[in-house]
Amino acid sequence: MGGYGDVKLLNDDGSRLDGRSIDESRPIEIKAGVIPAADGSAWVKHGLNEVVCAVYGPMEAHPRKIQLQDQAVIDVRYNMAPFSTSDRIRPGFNRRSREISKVTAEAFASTVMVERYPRSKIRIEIEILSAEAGTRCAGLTAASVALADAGIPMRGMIVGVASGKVEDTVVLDLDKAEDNYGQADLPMGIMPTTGEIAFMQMDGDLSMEELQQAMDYNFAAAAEMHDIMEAALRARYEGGDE
Amino acid sequence: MGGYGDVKLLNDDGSRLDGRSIDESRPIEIKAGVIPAADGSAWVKHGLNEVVCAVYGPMEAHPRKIQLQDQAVIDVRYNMAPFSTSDRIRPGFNRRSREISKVTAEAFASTVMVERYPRSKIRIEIEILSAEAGTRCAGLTAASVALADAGIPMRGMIVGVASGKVEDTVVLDLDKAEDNYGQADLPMGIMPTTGEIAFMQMDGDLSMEELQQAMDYNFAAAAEMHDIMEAALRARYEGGDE
Amino acid sequence: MGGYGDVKLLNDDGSRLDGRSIDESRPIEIKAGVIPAADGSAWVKHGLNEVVCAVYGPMEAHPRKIQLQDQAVIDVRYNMAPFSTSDRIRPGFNRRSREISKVTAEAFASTVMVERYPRSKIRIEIEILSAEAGTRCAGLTAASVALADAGIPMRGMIVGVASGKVEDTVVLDLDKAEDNYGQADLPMGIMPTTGEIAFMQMDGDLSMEELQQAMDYNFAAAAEMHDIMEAALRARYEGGDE
Amino acid sequence: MASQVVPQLLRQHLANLAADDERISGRGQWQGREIELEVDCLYNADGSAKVVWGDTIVYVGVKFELREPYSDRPTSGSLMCGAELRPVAHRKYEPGPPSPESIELGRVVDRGIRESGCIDMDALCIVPGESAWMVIIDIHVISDCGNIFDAAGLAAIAALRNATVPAARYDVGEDYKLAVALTPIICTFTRVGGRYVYDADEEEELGGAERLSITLGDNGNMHSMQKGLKGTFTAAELSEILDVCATRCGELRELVDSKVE
Amino acid sequence: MASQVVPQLLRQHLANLAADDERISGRGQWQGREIELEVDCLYNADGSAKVVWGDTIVYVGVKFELREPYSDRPTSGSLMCGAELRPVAHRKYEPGPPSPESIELGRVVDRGIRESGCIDMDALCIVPGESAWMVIIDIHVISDCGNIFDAAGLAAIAALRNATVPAARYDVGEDYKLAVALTPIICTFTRVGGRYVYDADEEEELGGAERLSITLGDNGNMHSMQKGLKGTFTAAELSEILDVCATRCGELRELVDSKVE
Amino acid sequence: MASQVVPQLLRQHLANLAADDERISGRGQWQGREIELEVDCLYNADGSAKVVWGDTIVYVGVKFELREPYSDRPTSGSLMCGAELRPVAHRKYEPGPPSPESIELGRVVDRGIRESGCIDMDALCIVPGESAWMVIIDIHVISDCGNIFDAAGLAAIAALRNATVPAARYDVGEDYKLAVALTPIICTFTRVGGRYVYDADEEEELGGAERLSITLGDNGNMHSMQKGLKGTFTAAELSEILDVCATRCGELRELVDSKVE
Repeated sequence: MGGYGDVKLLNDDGSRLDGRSIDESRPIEIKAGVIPAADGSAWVKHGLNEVVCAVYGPMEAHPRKIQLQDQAVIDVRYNMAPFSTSDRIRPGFNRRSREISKVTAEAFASTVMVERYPRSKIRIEIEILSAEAGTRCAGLTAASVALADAGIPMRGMIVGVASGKVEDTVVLDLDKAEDNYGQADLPMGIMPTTGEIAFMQMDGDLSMEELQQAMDYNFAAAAEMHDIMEAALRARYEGGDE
Repeated sequence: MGGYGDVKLLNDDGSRLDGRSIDESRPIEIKAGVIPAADGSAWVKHGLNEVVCAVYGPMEAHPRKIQLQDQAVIDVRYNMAPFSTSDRIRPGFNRRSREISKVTAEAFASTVMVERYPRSKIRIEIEILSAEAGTRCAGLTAASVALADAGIPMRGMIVGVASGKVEDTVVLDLDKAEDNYGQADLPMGIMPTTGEIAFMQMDGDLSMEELQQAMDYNFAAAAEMHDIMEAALRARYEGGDE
Repeated sequence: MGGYGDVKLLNDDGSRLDGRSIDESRPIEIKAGVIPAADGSAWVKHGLNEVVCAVYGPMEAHPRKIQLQDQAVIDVRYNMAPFSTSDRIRPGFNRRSREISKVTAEAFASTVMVERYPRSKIRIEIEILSAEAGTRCAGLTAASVALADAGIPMRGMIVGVASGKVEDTVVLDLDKAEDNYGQADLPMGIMPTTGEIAFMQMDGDLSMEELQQAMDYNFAAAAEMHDIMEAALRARYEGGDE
Repeated sequence: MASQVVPQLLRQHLANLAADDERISGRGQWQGREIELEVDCLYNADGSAKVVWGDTIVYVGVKFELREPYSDRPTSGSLMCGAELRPVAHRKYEPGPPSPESIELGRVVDRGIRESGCIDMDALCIVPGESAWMVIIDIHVISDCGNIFDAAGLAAIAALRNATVPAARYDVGEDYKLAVALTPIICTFTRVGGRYVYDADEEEELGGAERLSITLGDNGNMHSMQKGLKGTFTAAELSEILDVCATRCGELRELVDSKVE
Repeated sequence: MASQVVPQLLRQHLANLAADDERISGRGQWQGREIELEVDCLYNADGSAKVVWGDTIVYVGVKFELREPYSDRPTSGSLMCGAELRPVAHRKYEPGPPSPESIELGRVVDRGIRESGCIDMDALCIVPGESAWMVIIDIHVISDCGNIFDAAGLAAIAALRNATVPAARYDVGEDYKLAVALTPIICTFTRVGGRYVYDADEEEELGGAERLSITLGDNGNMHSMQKGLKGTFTAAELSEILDVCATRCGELRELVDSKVE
Repeated sequence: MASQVVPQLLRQHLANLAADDERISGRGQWQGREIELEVDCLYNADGSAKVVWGDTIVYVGVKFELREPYSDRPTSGSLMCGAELRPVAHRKYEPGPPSPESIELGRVVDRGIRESGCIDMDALCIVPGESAWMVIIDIHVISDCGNIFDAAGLAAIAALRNATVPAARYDVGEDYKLAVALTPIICTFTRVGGRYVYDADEEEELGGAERLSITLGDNGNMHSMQKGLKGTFTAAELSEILDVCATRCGELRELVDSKVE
């Protein structure tokens, strides 16, 4: 969070620079089954973010030392393509990507029925093609749809949503400018079917009341997005690739 | 290929800057059995290039996941010594060396009787001591002699040869200046005993007719060099190290 | 060894800049059993050097290819914390640390009764928290105490000691200034109980006579420090952590 | 293959204890372990702290380097916080490049400090566009017996508040104390035996589930949150934790205050 | 140990089909798959293209950076082309440093573009010896169902021809279209069932042998050739392939022309 | 698991031979193998040497680069010496990052040369604080049949004494011979069959124990010592070795002298 007070992020009428209201998401498009080589896949366009996800498995876990006797290992790679940001990103090791991969894997280990696949591995490959604030959430959403597309049983689909704070106002779904110059960001991975939270990070400055407001926005947005995810899966199995 | 038109590479009488005619190789010297620690080895001096190659194996392939059930793995490392070029090369990872190693390994996988050694590995270690244009070809030649010196059965010896284009003229065996300022380079790995091509790369600009001319030069040069390679192997087994 | 002749390192009365006599060590403090997570551990403060060492094992050696059929593998990591020196050290690969780790491991492979633990591994983790000349010796001393604290049988404890040369005079236990501007350094790992030398490096300029003097200092200092090490181990088992 | 037998038995044991509102250590649900905090304890660091938190031991050293400012913030210094979970700290750690665990630790502590605004980045600038201080916080875990996040976070802010800017070493004036206006504190809660507890120890972590780490600032606002490990939680559970968190953070802030001037 | 059973059965099947002049997909010997080419499809890239080639999908993004020219070519910009075969694209790919396969892909596409002379390197120089544009082509394979060389090569030249030099972002003037004078096209042939076919699919690659990739320029001249994988060929076989190659390259060049202005 | 059977039998055999004051090669206890030294043998190196030491072969190439001096020694050039034990040299070597063995080799040779003072570092400075020569010594072992330390050390000092500073290539004047005032020589002794021998060969190293490497300068003073591998020694054993060492170093110094200028 930059938190630079001198950048104006809300219009005088309380709307946001891009015209959205404070509890309005950027437009979302989702497709399932976009990667023929994969066992399951999804494509998510969320505002200017563009993410694809492939799922492979369950497959035998290699090497054997990573195997778990009573459950599957969830192996996530969140990766930003070199051309996904304004300044090119050098391919390879990256601390931020490693951290997001870790907590994303832990989120799905909590919702995938891993106990059905002892000693095996499920690979979730999240590729960020275009990054404009909110890619970790778009990745969570894409991975849920890709897992469903792969037919892997889950207790529910995790939906990636975020709220934040700009000019002392809690708003839903920060865009790039709001992320750069805002005061807080709260990305969450919510299972709307159970109300559980499987993923949470937060940074910035947020009072307890603001946190409550941000969580309310997130839960409401997650429920809406869950419908879009289901529609994408229905479209995949009923009506072909579109 | 630099392709800088303003560097003169041919004399007025059609000969080359170093006095060679357009279809003449640089001088070549070859010795077999130069590395006592190895199962087979060779040394090639081709113009100012100097290359040694050691062969180890067949040996058990490790780790097991690289083993092939019905054939040997050919493992090639083409490496330039730090002092082999005008500007020192930092040891370690290098994209060019990786690519040459890969296509060289694939060339020898095509000619070594790998099906005789299931689950095993044959290591070919090509070390460039001095590099002045043409080291991948000198490496192919050295590796063939080293494999023969190690007694590893092959369908034939691959001979590394190259032709290129300078001042719109096809010439055999580019030297450093011709490589830097010429218009095309066509390195090949030819088995003169069968007429097969096991290795081919090309870059620059070459018409279909020029390609034909360059290949003709390469086949003729390969046949000549094959004799020198056989002589080196005979010298090794008949008359000691010289 | 810097060997800069223009830095004065001895006072007119023959004493050293910090007041020590030429055959006097810096103050030493040793504690055993300082790391609860470890099987054995020690803390050494030697002058301004501060070192901790943890020992883990004997444990099964992994991966299997590092196992030795008839003895334990001694695995040492000598590591300088990023904040241990005046200029911060970047974490990660470091040629000096690798070399010290190697020769330290070889020293303990000579004194630990490795033949009692075939196929196993003993890990010795030396962490330098503060470095002011002499850390490899402090590490040897700490590792011996940590091994004893872990109950691992040894033919004797290695004591790390060093002498050097400043202003053409052999002195015991160089401090930072003496190390930077002195003429020679002779770190040794001595087993006072047997008189054996298990570790030795030397650099600088030393005549045969000076070497003899430096070794005499080292042997005497090792005997004294051995008593301190034994006292630390007694304190650990008799009187709790102090 | 990683053995799951011990953790399964342990998990059952922890669940039985939790049903009786007990913990394996005898502590209460929200009770932490004994803590020793020492500052100015590393000779070559510009600021330092050592935390002994039960059997967990963490050193933090702060160093300063002069750097050219980032081109998009020419009048600001910068902050870097990294952690090393080296093999010294536990049998389970292996040598090699930074593990995801160590990266997460460093980044969570980093965010709590950075987002609290406790350091005025603009005050670290010497010559705009040319040179500014980079504050480097290195977390060095020496013994991991549980809850390294809180031990590292405590040591980090204490080391910062202990830090002296080494201006003389870099020939840019006289040394002076780093101004640290605030004291962000991190508290970690772990699901053990089905319910959350504060300050899980080694066995509770081994048999436990997800972890929630929260950094609170002096004004009681949140500066970072992080959910880690396998498991989920509800909004109601988070609320309960946040109440406890405020109390624990206050106590730890007092401990820091008592040790640095 | 890598299982060789499936490939052996597959090889036999492919040989039987080849004997009848058939392919597993029903295509003719020199017939390619359906291709969709889209340009300007990546928001943050300075030039971009997406190729859907049968079931193979490749994105290419072009970015520009200002660099000091190499000391031996002070008046020239530079070109870099790399490929990532990441685990997203196929079950067979593993994470880690660039594999020999990805290095070969990047370098073969690089040579075809570089040697065609389609970009005037001297026009990329801003101040001789001080700053010049580096054109960076990143190949990102999303789905590998065969013939990624041709899909990547097509996407790369299309992305280049779509590229805008971001001069404004670097404060060196106004943005302008990158001048790309020529359209080098790569075609790949694979020995399947003993004979060469154009555009091998996933199964044909699995049961096939060596691969020949050829880049032809607008004037029909070769700019790069590469033989990869186990297997050998004869001069006569190369001649036959080159004839087909010219036709296929022409068609693909028309496709690119139809998509960029 | 690494097989220990062969070395055990070998160790017994070596002990039996030692009891009779014999060696497996028939050499005397302090007798070295045949040595061939060639200088100026690598076309692109600025200084070079090849040593054939029995069946061990080592090349050393010296290169120069212009660098900014280190800030704490603004008027000095620098020296770097590294070794590569690549898979070419023996079946036992594997590809990958530098092994501890290769690091030790490079550093031991480096210390012997550096500490002897044979190169005047201040004479390598061109413009104080701006540019100075870095002398880079690359040790390339081609065949390891024992005692690579001595072969590498010999080749390194010979290559240095053969070196020409490439001032013309860097546009800083005319080329000139590097001034190398002294000739430090390294001698290595290995415990074989319970006693020390000079210049162990491949089998003696395989069945032997610790190694002592000593570098002596022209004046007979020690410049570096290194004990490597498993085993211990006594002060008395070191004394005996040092006597032999002085003789061997003198012979090798004469060999170098006979080959350069």
